[in-house]
Amino acid sequence: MKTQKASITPLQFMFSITCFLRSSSLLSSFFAPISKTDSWLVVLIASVVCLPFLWAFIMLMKAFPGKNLIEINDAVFGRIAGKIISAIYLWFFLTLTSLNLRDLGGFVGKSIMLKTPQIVIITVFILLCAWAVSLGLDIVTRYSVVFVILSSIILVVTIAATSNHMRLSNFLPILRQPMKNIIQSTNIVSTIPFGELVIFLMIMPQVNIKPKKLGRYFLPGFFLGAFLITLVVARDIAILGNTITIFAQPSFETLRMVSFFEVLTHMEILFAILLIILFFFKISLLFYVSMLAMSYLFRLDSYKPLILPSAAIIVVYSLIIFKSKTKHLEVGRETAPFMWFIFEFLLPLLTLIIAYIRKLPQKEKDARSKEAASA
Amino acid sequence: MKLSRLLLCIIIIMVFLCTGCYDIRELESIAIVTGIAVDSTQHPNMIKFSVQIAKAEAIAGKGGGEKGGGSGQNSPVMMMDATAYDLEDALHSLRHDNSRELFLHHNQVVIFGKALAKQGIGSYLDALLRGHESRLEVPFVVADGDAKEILETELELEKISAVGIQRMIRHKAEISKLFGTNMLLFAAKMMENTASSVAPIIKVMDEEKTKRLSLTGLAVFKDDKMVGELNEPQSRGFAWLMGKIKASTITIDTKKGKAELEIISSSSKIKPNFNDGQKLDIKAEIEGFFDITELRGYENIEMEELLDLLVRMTKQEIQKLIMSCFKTCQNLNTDIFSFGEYIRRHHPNQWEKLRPRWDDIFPAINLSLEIDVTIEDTGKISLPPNLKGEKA
Amino acid sequence: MILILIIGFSAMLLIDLPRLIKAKQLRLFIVYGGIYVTAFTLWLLFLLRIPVVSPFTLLSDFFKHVLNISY
Amino acid sequence: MYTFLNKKLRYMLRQKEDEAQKKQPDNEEKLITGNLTADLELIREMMGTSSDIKVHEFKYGENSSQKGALLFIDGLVNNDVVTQSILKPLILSKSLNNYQAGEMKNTLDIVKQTVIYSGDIVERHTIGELIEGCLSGDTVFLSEGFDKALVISSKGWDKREVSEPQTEPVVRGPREGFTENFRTNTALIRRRIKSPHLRMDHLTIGKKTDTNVCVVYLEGVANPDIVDTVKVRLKTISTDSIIDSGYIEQYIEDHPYSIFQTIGYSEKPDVIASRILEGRIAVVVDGTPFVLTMPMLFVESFQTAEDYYIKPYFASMTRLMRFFAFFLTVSAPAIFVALTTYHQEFIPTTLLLTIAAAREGTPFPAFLEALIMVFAFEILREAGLRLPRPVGQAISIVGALVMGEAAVSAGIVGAPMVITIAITAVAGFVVPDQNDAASILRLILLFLASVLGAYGLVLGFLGILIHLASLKSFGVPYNSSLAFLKNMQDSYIRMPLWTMTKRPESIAKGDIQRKQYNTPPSSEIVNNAGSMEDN
Repeated sequence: MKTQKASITPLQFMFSITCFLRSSSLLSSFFAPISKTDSWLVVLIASVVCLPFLWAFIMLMKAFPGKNLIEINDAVFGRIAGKIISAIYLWFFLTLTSLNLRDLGGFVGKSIMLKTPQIVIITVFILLCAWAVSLGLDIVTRYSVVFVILSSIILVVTIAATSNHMRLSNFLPILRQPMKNIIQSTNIVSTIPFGELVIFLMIMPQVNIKPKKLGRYFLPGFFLGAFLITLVVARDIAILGNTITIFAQPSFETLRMVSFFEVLTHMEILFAILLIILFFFKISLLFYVSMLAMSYLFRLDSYKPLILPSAAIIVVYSLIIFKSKTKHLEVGRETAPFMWFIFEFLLPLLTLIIAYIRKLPQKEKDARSKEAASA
Repeated sequence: MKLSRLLLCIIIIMVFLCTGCYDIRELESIAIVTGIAVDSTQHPNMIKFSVQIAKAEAIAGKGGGEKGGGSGQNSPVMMMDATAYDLEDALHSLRHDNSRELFLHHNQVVIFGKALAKQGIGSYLDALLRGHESRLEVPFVVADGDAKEILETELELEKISAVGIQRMIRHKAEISKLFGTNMLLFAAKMMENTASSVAPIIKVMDEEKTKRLSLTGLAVFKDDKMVGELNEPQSRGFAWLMGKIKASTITIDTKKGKAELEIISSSSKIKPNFNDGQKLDIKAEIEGFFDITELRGYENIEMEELLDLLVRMTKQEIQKLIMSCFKTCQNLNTDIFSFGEYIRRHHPNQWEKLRPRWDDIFPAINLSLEIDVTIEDTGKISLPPNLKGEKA
Repeated sequence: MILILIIGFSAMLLIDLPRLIKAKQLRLFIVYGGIYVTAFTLWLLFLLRIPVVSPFTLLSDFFKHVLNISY
Repeated sequence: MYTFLNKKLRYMLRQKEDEAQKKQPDNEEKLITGNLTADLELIREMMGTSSDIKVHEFKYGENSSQKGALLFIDGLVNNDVVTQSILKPLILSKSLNNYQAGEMKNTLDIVKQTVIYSGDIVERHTIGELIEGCLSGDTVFLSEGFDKALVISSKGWDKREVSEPQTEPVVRGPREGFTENFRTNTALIRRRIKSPHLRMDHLTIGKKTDTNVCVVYLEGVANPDIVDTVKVRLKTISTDSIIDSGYIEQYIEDHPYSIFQTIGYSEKPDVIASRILEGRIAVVVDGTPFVLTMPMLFVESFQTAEDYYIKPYFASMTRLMRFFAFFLTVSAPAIFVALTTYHQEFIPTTLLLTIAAAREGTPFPAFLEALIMVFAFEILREAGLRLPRPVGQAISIVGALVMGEAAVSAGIVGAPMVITIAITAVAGFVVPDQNDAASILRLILLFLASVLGAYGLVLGFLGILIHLASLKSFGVPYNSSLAFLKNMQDSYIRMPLWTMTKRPESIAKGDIQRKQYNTPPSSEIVNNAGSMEDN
């Protein structure tokens, strides 16, 4: 198997985490109706709750420098069990990609392209992602810095523009709702946007920096992303107030309220374009990670030949994954948090614990030192 | 390698070709809707949905040939209406006898007839909020009488009357933000559990030959039914109580002379005290800042004395305005001041106790006012010029 | 629609074939063939409107009804 | 399979050709025989009897006993050099007379050292070298009985003098531009960079044209392995003719299939000098004023020489404006089509009504109308360029005005469309380097916008970004500075000169330090540092 050459800079890595989180800010339609006007608080709680798990990711990475998730599974669980767990991860990555594709199709179909069927929107999009993925990780993540800066500027501009519709008293009855709602939406937030950072375990060996210092780039990227999401949700609540529960896409509704000088009023095309660009970044990163996982699972030389057929699978998978939009919402709210919780948090934690039980990091360290000595 | 690269390009182009243009809508194939009016008809649950469509060439004037004006065929707008059970059917039936597709994105105003408002407009609002093409910040007005007639009246200043109405509402809202409401605010108010909101009323004033539109007073809604009306002074009182009045003036009429004070800004703080749940009384601290814009009469009076007199009289005037508005709302049992919402937000635990009996607590609220008036500035001259000058 | 599907899949084959031959790794052939066939069958089923139960809904129903862990 | 086979076939064919050439001895390899008439006969046979080849036989030496011949091409040589400093001294030279006739053997050395007044004399043995020297403007001196010949440099054809280049007019900054003459160009560069480390490696490319090419770089600053790749690629060019540096550009560039320019070119020595100082490598080609510089970054096409000569604020503003102009020229028609046909809600109400009124009578759908206008504009631009200067200007302006006006009044095309196309056209000229790439992108985006509206436009933009990211110019990522990753000071905005202490890392290797302090000269650190050096 090809050893991964360190192809992306740490700055790119940090900002791709932020861009990844920022692009899932549209998913507020999942947890907003549940936690109503306290959604912004829920995002903060969730980012604190899943800190230990992120710490587990970093420890896993430090324990196995230069190895991605699939290789770690092989090393920790042995060949057969490792293969099975890696296969589960692969299915998880593919499902994530097709879920996000379906979200994109839904968003574009509802916001700017009413009558175009979903197949067309999704197929054209996946072709573009396939082209980007076939060129490698450096191209996929190169514009992460630009996208983050652009989206933060636009976020500040929209907050300024809609400030005349904002009423700060919308936040007020803080945490007056039953704890069950708060727990449920915290679970949703900590699995859908934040838990998906498990995919970064796959691309960590490709960052050209000593693994010890990677944590210094992983966490700030995460905090910046979490902060941006909180800002977005807070802006939606400030404007929509308690009507946030009835809107299918709250953050898109607020963007329709943006108006400058009473002339440029219907600006949601620009914001739709920005959200599509962010979606592009997220989906091509997910697609790249699933291709990488597939090529390591089947021990192939390169993943490039596999791109087109797996793109076809992802498209059809995203079309048949749910019978209807309502089913998508219902599953997303009720059962998905538990399922994803297992994939994103328990499995990596399990691998870490078993690794320490089998004292693998020490073996890894002295293997590394032997290599250094012999080189 | 060359062959496959060529093939790739052909395929990509082909894929794009077969995507085809599903969403294409040439500019000539759309009818731009600028105003919507919904009226009730004699038949109990049928509505008359009329739409104002802008005719492009007439407005652009095709080289400034004949100016808009005139109600003949070259008037810049065209009315179309349809009667149906609800909004969606109406929209579809409008499509049958219309060469172009209705384009609701640029709709400027939604007008509901008074009769329909009385029956309840919840379902029509829902259709408007759910539709993709309707905007949330579109202003929403109640017509005093027939909504279609409002849309038909020509405004000299504006070619398209709907745009004119929207500008009138925005101009009125400058006096106080409460006077203009849009879809979102109305929906938000309806979702509050002590739901009652307010919408401006528009009237057709027909002088001798021309018809004129004017925005007077506010319609009071309970849930989604219009239950009452506030005339101009009462709506001013409402704005005073909420501390959201900015621009308009107060006239003071005393024995010594008349005075016009312009309001610079106002604010109000509400202090409910619950005396454990039985009876709720609310103390409102209201603060007003004024400029003197006009003084008539007031011979031989000292400046301080004049100012004290004006302050005292303004306090009475504001007190009168607020009380009249509060009384009408209390007997309509509509909490347009959103006291309930305020208590829910700021004092959640008391709110648990009050909520079930809110309908009988609200009429029994006694409102105590504490008004503090400061006169900022007397304009360019201090005392009225009609002083004879014998005062040294 | 089936015609477009066939054109698409044959085009995919034409593009990937040279690279597959050059790679000369049997394992790659097998994996490619596997994915290719599953993709084609899934698309066919989808286009013929035959309802296919996706593993994701299967798993979520399993969680919901059997282990009844759900909100 | 098919491509693999025919590549094999071609390779075998080429091998057969090479052997054929090697077998029969080429008469270029023949050595000079002492017999003058035989040599001249051979040369005449090889070079034919074209009118400008001059062979002058004369006698020289002590009582003109020795027979010699001068061979040169009329027009290429400087006549008074040939007559005054070669022919005259040979015939009149006294130093030859006082030698005995017997020792004529080393007369060639004597002639070389003492007789001929020229600094650049070279001895040659084979006929091929003689011919090559003669064709490149030198004179060849043959003498009876010697198997060596002297090649004396006497180049002197009339050259265009250094003038302001037409393509890159500039408000402030040096105005001199390169000319077609090879030596003047290298001299112009040498005058700007007087460092001994400036290397100029000489190559000749092309079997038939034999053009002189020289690779210019700064030792210790330019990246050594990029220099090697450039030289290797230049050597492997096996074409028979190099007329302009454009040929070389297409032969050695990294991505022949890409529509973007990955090798920079310029006509102004100060631009080339500043690029060499940044660690780039310049290739000067004989016969063309356009000098190539490589590696090139995408951001370079937005930088003009002038940016560095004026204060940073205005320079940064124009730099940002250039980016916006490039964005406009690529996507303005596409945006117009997407908005008027797919998302009418974005246009404000009043504007929408005027556009609708203007488009009331036009027969074509927006996409077709845009396509017609774009092609009309391209035809006008080409006509303006190809016609002689005064006529060209008139044609393009008159054409645009008259056609635009007539089309609008006849109702074939809506007025807003004409305005959009006019904006696109003007914006196109703001970034001249990427103009051809822009016109192709314009069509692609227009097509995408008409098929998928704003969604297609977004995909088009992302496609362009991906393609830019995938490009590499000689190993240096083409678009990294626009993605905020590397050497940020000089991409979107130009930071003041005194802050740019390092050369761009992605290009230069060696000594990166361009300047010591990143504080303005007026600041105390620099002053007291200066004073320290005084005392």
